[in-house]
Amino acid sequence: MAEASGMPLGGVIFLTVFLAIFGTFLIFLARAIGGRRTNNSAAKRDIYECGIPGQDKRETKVSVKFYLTAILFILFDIEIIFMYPWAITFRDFISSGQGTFVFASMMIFLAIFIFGLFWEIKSKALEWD
Amino acid sequence: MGHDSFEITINCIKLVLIFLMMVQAVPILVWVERRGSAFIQNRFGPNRVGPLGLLQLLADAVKFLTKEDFAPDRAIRPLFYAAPVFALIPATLAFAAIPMSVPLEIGEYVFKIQGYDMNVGIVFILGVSSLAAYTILMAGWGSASKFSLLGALRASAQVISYELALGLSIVGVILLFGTFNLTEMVIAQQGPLTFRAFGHTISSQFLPNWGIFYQPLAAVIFFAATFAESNRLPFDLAEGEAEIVAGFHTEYGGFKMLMFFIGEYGHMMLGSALMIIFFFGGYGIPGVTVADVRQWAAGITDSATQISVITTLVHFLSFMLKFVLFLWIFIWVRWTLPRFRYDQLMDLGWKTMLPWALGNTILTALVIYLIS
Amino acid sequence: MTPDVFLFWFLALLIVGSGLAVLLFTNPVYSALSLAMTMVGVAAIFITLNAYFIAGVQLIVYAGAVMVLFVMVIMLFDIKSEVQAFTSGKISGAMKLIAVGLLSGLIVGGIIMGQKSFVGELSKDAAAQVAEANSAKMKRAAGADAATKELGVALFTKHIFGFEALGVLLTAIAVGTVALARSRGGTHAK
Amino acid sequence: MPSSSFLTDISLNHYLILSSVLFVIGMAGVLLRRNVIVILMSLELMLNAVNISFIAFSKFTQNVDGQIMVFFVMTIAAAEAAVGLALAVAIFKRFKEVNIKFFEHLRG
Amino acid sequence: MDHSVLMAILLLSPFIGFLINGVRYKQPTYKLSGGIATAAVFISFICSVLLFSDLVGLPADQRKIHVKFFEWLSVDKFKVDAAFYVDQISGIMILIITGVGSLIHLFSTEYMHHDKGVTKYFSYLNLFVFNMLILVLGDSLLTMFVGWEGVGLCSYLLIGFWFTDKEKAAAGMKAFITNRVGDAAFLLGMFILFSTFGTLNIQEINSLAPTAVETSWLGALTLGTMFLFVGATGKSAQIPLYVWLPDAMAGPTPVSALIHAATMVTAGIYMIVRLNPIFIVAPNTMMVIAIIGALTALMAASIGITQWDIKKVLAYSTVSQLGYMFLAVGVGAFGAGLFHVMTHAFFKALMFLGSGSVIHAMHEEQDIRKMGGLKKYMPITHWTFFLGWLAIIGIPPFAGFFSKDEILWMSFHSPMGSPVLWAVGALSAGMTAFYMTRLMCLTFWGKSRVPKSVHPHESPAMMTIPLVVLAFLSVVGGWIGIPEVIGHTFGHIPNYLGDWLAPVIRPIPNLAPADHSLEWGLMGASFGIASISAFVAYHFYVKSPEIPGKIAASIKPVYELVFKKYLVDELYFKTIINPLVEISRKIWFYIDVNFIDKLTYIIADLIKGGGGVTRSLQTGNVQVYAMYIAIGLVVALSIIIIK
Repeated sequence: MAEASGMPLGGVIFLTVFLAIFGTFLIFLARAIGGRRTNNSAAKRDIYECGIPGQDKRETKVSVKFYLTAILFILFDIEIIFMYPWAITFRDFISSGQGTFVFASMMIFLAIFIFGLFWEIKSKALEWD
Repeated sequence: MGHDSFEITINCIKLVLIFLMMVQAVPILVWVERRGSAFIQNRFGPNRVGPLGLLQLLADAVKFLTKEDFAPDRAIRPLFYAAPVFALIPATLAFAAIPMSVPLEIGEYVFKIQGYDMNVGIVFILGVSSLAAYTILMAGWGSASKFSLLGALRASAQVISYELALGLSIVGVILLFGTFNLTEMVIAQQGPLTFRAFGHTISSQFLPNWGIFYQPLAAVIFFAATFAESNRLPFDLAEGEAEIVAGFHTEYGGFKMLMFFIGEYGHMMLGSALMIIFFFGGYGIPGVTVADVRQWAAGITDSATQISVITTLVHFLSFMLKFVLFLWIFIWVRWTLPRFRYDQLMDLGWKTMLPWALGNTILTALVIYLIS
Repeated sequence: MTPDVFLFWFLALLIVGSGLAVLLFTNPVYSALSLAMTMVGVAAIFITLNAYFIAGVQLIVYAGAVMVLFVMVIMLFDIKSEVQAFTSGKISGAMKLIAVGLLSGLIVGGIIMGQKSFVGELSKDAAAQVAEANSAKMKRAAGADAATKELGVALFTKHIFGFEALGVLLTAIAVGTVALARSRGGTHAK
Repeated sequence: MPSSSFLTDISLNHYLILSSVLFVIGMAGVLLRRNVIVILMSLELMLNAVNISFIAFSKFTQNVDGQIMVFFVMTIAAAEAAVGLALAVAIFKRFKEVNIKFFEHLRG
Repeated sequence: MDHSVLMAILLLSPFIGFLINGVRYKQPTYKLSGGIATAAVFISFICSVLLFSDLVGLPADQRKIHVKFFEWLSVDKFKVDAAFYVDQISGIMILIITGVGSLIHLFSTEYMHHDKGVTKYFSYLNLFVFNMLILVLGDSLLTMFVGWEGVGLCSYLLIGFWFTDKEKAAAGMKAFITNRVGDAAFLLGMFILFSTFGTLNIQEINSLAPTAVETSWLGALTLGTMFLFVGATGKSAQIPLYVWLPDAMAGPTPVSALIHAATMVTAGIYMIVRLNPIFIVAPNTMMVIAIIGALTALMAASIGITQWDIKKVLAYSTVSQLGYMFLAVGVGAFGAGLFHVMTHAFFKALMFLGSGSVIHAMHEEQDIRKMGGLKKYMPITHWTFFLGWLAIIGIPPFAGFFSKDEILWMSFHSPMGSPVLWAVGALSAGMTAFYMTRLMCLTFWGKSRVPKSVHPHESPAMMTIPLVVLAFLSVVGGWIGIPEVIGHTFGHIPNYLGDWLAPVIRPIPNLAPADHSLEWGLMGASFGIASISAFVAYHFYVKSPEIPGKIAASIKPVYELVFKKYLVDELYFKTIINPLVEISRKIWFYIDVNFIDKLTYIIADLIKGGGGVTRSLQTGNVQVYAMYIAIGLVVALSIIIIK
């Protein structure tokens, strides 16, 4: 394995581990310093609500839109990711004379992308109310 | 991680330093935010503790530390406690990949003024910062409160929606520079503004060669999307007080809350730093190249090490100046614009910014294709 | 022990550990979070294999999008931890376990002992390959993202058809999932 | 076999074994778990395992095709997850059930 | 412009048209849809002309424009590119497809205007053109096969376009299934060629083709070409797979003109011409092709005499003319075959469109017994049809004469031909003249038998313009291939087509020098046969219309046989379909009901007795199925490792 590969990755892992330990340490520190108060009533330990008994999340109805948005996000995100290698090589392709072909193929891809996007907009999949 | 133990140690220290810098910036930013908002709204703000209220920072820290550590009974404890710890990670990891100055050369060692040089800089940063959604979801789910859950779902839906526009606006930037590497982008932006088209070269004497002049639309979209990514006003629907109390950190208090704050401000700093690197020349100084600075430094001292130190310091200063300016813009916008409604937010992201970013990409590609 | 070797073992342990956690946690939320951790570990493994761009894509697509979707769905529909997370049939369960065990043994054994196979051939002179790889990398060290560019060139010349086809596929799925998510149950109402 | 060189010389085999172990874990998940969503997650695990070996081969043979294949696999996997989850959610919304055993009733 | 760009536009323009119309398939806007579709094909036509003119500009031995878009498949040594090339053969074909195609699109715009599915119709039509272009231009057999299947699909969709009518839907199905048989053979031929040459690239196959003649019946080349020819009989409606074409007339008339007369059905001939170097060295295949072609020509022509449906007559005429083309390629006259493809495209498209115009005027009436005397109502249609008639029966100097005569001459003169083949060809030429004249007389001339309720009228300009253009082409189309003997007599007019095709067509081995007086004689004979039968037909159907009935009555059994199309459909039902159904039913009854069912009852009882142990294997449980996969994997892996 090459040195070059280890170096940034090692840094990332070091930083991650450091942050995890540091964060945990902070949590424990705050616990130790903050301590516990004597008032330990059930009302205090309940989840937040404005005066009435706290409602658990289980009774909450959530719009299905959130999950639909997530699905659409995945699909469009991948299409965008596909543009990255294209964007980085586009100039190389132009200088090697294949610019027209690569440009055209990406435009076809984008046309499909735009079609999908406008279909979603038209079908009101992205309407929030 | 390096060639020998000395370098490894220095690199580790560097990483910790970057993190501490971020952590230290947070109280300062909080103070600036409070004073700034007071200034904008014609109030006083915190001015009792210390000169200009500067010691308020310390007082706040002490107050956070001494708060009771509290978790609701119904909370799912592992998630509830892990969420704030995880909140630190994505922003810090991403921020550590930002080049903040020219590399420092001491003897045979070369130290980059950045945590690590990922050669696919942008992709790495996008990837890491997309992990921030977990923090939000963990906090929202772990709190077992409906406000938290709603806030978390809102926030994550918002973050991922704007990630599309963000990612797409960067495509134009990548097309422009032809690289993923942030340092190379900064280097490409040195010197005077130069347009090359059809074999002609048009050069401007007083404008720097910054990305903003090539990609103004991408800059606007990118900047707006970073606001949404860091859940700042006008896009802070995740914690719209009137609707869902405080969003996913409704149940959090004390130091855990502060850690969320660090994460949030970390995103803000990351946004500002990326903005500078993509569109405002990074650590470069307008009108002067790195070589110019090095020459100037050589006029002051003979030692190669000192020259390098001076050059690095000057550029670091330039970076910090721009950085602070953008952080101020973040704060300024927060206290100037009202909050969006949720459907407006989603409409803006999906139906306005995404198509415009797409158009920008096509236009950029077309122009590059036509002029070369 | 060089840092690279340390990294590999660290990541391998992380991946296998969190992979097992996916399997063993009875609460789907923890399963999903462990899977996200596995994905991040796999991304790191990709970096040790010099596939930087793919690692980034792994982070963005898998860890940042697909797993977020999973977590979101689990949270949105409040899918609780199960009383009986594993299949109950004694015989079929045993058969499944045996199949899994045998398969793992066979694959690992096959890899280690497969001297004649392609894998064996490849791993025998792996050292030479690595040397060659390193020399090749030295050559293209000029540009920081030469490897990514190589990927881009291959994607847009050799694999252009797959690329366009995937574009169509993604759009089709975007349309299809919206239709699915909208459906209010089938025609056979119960 | 397991020797000091096994621990210190990371070769293609190491990556392949890692990949196969992960693959088998994923398969065990598919075979043994009951929750449809966990099964889908296990499928993702298997795909990831395969990706590791693709990338490992790509590196050890110096051929970028493996990486492109992984790119494609990721795309397909994401698409599969989207559709799979949409189906699971559609069924869940209708019958409040995610147990794979229940899905038997959906035939015919 | 760059060739790759031209090629891309040429191919993609109809495809984009298909997408646009396909997306808005419910709109009833016939002008817009037709406009889009016609424009799409017309753009292709312009590209074809540009490519063709570039081709002309190249030196004769390098006339080839090859464009590779991307690598499609690559499995070890098996490599297929998405690459296309224009050479002398495909150059002519793309001109025909896009030129005649755009005329037919134009015609359809008016013809289909009151149909609700008009947009869908045009999207299919554009898809057809796209697939046809792929078929014609593809540089490997596999690419060609993609187009081959694509046109089959479009043909199916368009034949069954009015699928609410059960009969029409069935006709589409019949065409599809009959074509499947041919396609299977095509695939087999492809496999054999691949295992022989190790490539599917047409140019490589052609350059690898041996020069030595293969005399064995079971040689790889003979078998491969034979299978390819069977594939061609499916697509090009030859014995024994011709039965679908007459039924295919269920589709809209312009479709019949485009797909079932001008372009798709000639794909088989085109394929053989393109692969001529390997066909020419397989004389056994060539012999079979020639015989099948001649027989088809004769048989279809005789059926054509008895039909009363205007489109059916034209359909059998098409089958017969296709038989001619196969006769031509079978005797090695590939150029003549291609020439006839071209002229036939002109006059047959013209006649189909003319019949469409008539049908349109007659309010969907197709029976020629209810027509007659339409000449005065529809002058333009009549005159253009008249020119087409002259072309098809082979009156000089109309297009059909030259191509048909060259085929007849070659079938006599070529070492692979024989006087018998010539005689059969000439006889069917006479029949062609007879039934075409009959059609002419019954439709346009003589007394009007039009029902009172119908008021025929000339069609609008959008329909007549294509007719006029095609009529013009039917007149002059033959002049590019004037045979040497005539050209020699009338002051050295060169045979443009022959010279043009010379570099890509392998010459017939051992071809004797032509005997001019003999050629003149045969030409005269065939012309004489044609004009006599035309005259006879005119006499029968205009002067004394009672004679045909008498003749038919006097040879009733034969007439009935011919009228019922030699009972081929019935024969197929009797010998293939019914026995199959019967056998399946028997199998079902004896094996399934009496044996397997009983057995399963026993097994079921056993299972019940044995408890839930084995029952768990038979649930619809996905995981159990996954387990089977895993066990299969285990077994497969152990086999590999043990080995």
